[in-house]
Amino acid sequence: MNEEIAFWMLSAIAVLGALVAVRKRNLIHGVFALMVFFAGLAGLFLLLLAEFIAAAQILVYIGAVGILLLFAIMLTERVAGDDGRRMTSRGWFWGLVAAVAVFVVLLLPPIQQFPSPEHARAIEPSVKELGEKLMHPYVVTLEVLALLLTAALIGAVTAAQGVRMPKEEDSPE
Amino acid sequence: MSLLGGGILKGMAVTLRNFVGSYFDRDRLTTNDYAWRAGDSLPQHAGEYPKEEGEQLRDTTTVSQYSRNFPMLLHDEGEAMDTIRCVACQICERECPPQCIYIEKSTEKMERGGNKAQFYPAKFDIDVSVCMSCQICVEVCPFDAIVMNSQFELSTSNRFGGLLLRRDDLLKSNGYYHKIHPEEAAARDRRMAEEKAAKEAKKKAAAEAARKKAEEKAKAEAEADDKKQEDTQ
Amino acid sequence: MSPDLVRDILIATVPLMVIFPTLFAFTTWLERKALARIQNRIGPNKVGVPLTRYGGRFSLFGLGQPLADGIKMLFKENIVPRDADRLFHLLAPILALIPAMLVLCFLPIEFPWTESLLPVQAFLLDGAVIFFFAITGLNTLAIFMAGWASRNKYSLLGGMRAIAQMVSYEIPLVLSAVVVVMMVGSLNAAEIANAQAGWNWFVFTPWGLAAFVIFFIASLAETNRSPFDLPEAESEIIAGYFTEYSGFKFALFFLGEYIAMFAISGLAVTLFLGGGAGPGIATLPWLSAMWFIAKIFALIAVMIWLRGTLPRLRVDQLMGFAWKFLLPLSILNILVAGFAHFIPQENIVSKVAVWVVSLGILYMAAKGLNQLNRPNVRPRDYKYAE
Amino acid sequence: MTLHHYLILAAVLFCVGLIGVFTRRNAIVVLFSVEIMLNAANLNFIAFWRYSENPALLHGPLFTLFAIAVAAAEVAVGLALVIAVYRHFKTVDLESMDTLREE
Repeated sequence: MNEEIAFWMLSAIAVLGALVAVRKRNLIHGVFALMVFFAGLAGLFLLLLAEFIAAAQILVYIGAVGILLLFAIMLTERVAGDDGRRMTSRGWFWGLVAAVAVFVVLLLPPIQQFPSPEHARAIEPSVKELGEKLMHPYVVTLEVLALLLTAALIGAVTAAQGVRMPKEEDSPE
Repeated sequence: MSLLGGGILKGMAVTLRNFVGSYFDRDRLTTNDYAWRAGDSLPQHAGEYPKEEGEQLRDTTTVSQYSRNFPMLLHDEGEAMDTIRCVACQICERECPPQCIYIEKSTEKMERGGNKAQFYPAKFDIDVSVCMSCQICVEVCPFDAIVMNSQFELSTSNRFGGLLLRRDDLLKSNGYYHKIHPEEAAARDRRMAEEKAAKEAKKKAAAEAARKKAEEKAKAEAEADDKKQEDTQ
Repeated sequence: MSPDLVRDILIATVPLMVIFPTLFAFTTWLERKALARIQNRIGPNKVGVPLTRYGGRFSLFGLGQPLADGIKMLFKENIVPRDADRLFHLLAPILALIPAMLVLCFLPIEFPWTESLLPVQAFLLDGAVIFFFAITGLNTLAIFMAGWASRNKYSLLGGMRAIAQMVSYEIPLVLSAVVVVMMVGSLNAAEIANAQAGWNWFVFTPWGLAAFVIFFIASLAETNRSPFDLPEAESEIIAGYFTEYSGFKFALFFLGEYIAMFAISGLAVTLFLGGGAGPGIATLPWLSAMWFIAKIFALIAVMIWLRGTLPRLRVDQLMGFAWKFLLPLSILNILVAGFAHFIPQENIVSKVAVWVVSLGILYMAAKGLNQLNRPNVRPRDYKYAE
Repeated sequence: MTLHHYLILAAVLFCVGLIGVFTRRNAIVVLFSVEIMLNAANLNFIAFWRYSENPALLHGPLFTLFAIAVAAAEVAVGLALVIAVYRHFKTVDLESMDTLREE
């Protein structure tokens, strides 16, 4: 009973947050709606007893990705987005149709065919277990991930810094 | 090589010494409590604050660090408006750097103290929230009508008109001036008396001179008349 | 929801929401008083017990001041700038308060009435410490929201400064907590506190001492306390992100800031100062909560003391300090902790040796970093003066 | 709560993200629509793990953890690219970025 109420509330928060994030003209409002979505999802993870993932979700998505998005928006144009320009892309109607089609055609039948276990098994959530798993069978993955993050860091810095154009190229021929 | 973070520790020692010291050594305190609560246990150098609510101070010829010094209007002994010194000449209004003085001249003249009838200020406002206590108005006043006051409790809860002092707020007797700035007031009175005496003497001299001149003129005229008569003869 | 669960949740959370705001009121008074004494002033001493004579003998060192401040805040005009984003302007102070209040649940304070409510104690969550850091990070968003919604350049500057500062200092903060987590082998706050029962506090180990110092410095920056109070530097940007806030909204920001201070000090107490451990708790279990709060107040007192002592940092110094000094040191500290853990410490000689060697390594590293970061500035040549 | 609830919720969220990608023209909005889709997928992983035969293996959380890390890297690089593009075209409008070389 408790779980059901929590599920419906959290999924409503998540879906509404996502919809507002996608449709809002004001980008800052959009990012904050996105964070509401992330928070709702973190709640759902908690409900599924994946508490470390929920913490990571808040830490990474709200604490880091959200802030990064805010900085990117502040660094680019049109923060409030109230300049009357068109918000949607050219083929937005067909995009909408395609998205709904993906939902209906690709996702619904497989879900219905999937054998559904009625009850989840009782588990004892343990962060320690997760950490040991990371160290024993998945240590290579972890290292590769560390490498990936370093590469992403360097790549992001160089990409955002931009290439310094030599002065000669600016002069007209 | 100095200890890393040693500067921070040294600073913390200083503040700790001040913290503890302020409880034991009353002379450390740079501020003092309202006098009527602290009673006789005031720190020594904090004695320039009135001991009782509304009490005025002994000599504050030098500016006290606790008082606020804004101009006031002087009147001589007697009814305030009958003996006001100001004649609404508006010199101070023009000279005031922050332009915090506002004067409206009266329409009819008024005689006071046996002098020649003069105008008087129908309105004389000083916005002490603007005034910067520069004393230029005091310097320029030819009538010794405006001098500096020393006040302690100017604070008000009215943020719109509370700090705009009207003519009647500003009017203070010469006796009050003597009480708060005895030496300065005495010097000013002496100077005024001297000036007055000098003026009288000058007037007398001028009258004498005028009389003499008139006599001479009469004499000259008489002589001229005599000459004329001689010429015609 | 079953009524039992609701009751348990209320018993577990409502005391936190009563006790800490009360302590907040007391702390504002304490801070004003202590700062005043540091500057050789007297501090608030007028407002006393309500309804007694004004300035009378029941002034109790001005303990009524917080109450008077609160009433004043409540009755002040709520001003919203014309161009402000009204919704965000309203939400920001609330969002600033919620995470701060929320993380209080992760502190292992063992109030006597909570013993029967084990299932709803958030600090028994397996990842309590990581949750603490995750939720503390939400504070940045509230600050950005306030700065952006005010439509004021100073507010936005303050908000941006706050984000940059809090994101940077979160890293040394977490890395210094990692040492303790590594040693205990658990992210559970209660387990970390239990591991320090008796006098085995982690601050009494070389790596723990270093981690505690780093953690404390980073927590000062994280809660925007002096000398890291650049986001609200009044001499530079008025009041930073809450320039445009007045009345009760401002009070909420103020409350949120102080609650965050309590929370992060509480975490420092949990990680390094033994949680609720202290003399006398074996006979009187309720003393444990008292000890916990007393330790929090000891840390707060040091924060106030530092605020009265140190001048504010410059922005470049602030960032350089986080990235070029605290971050390498906290990483080195993890290594030192690992070595100290594996060297056997049976007798006093080896213990002393471990202390000397590990602190020596850390001190030399700090000294070296300090030398490296020292700006290359010669004494200035004055052309005209002298 | 059954597995189906979570799967349908994840499908709805994925679809919302897809709508964002297909219909918006601001590069940053497209980027965070992609994030919504990634998160929907993460929800699926966790739900499948919770209702699996042997949750002690922790496959779901581990994979989600890796996915979160990769997503963080992706956002960092993506936003850096958006900023680089903005510097060049002075816009983040995807439909105005229609040249491959400098004009």
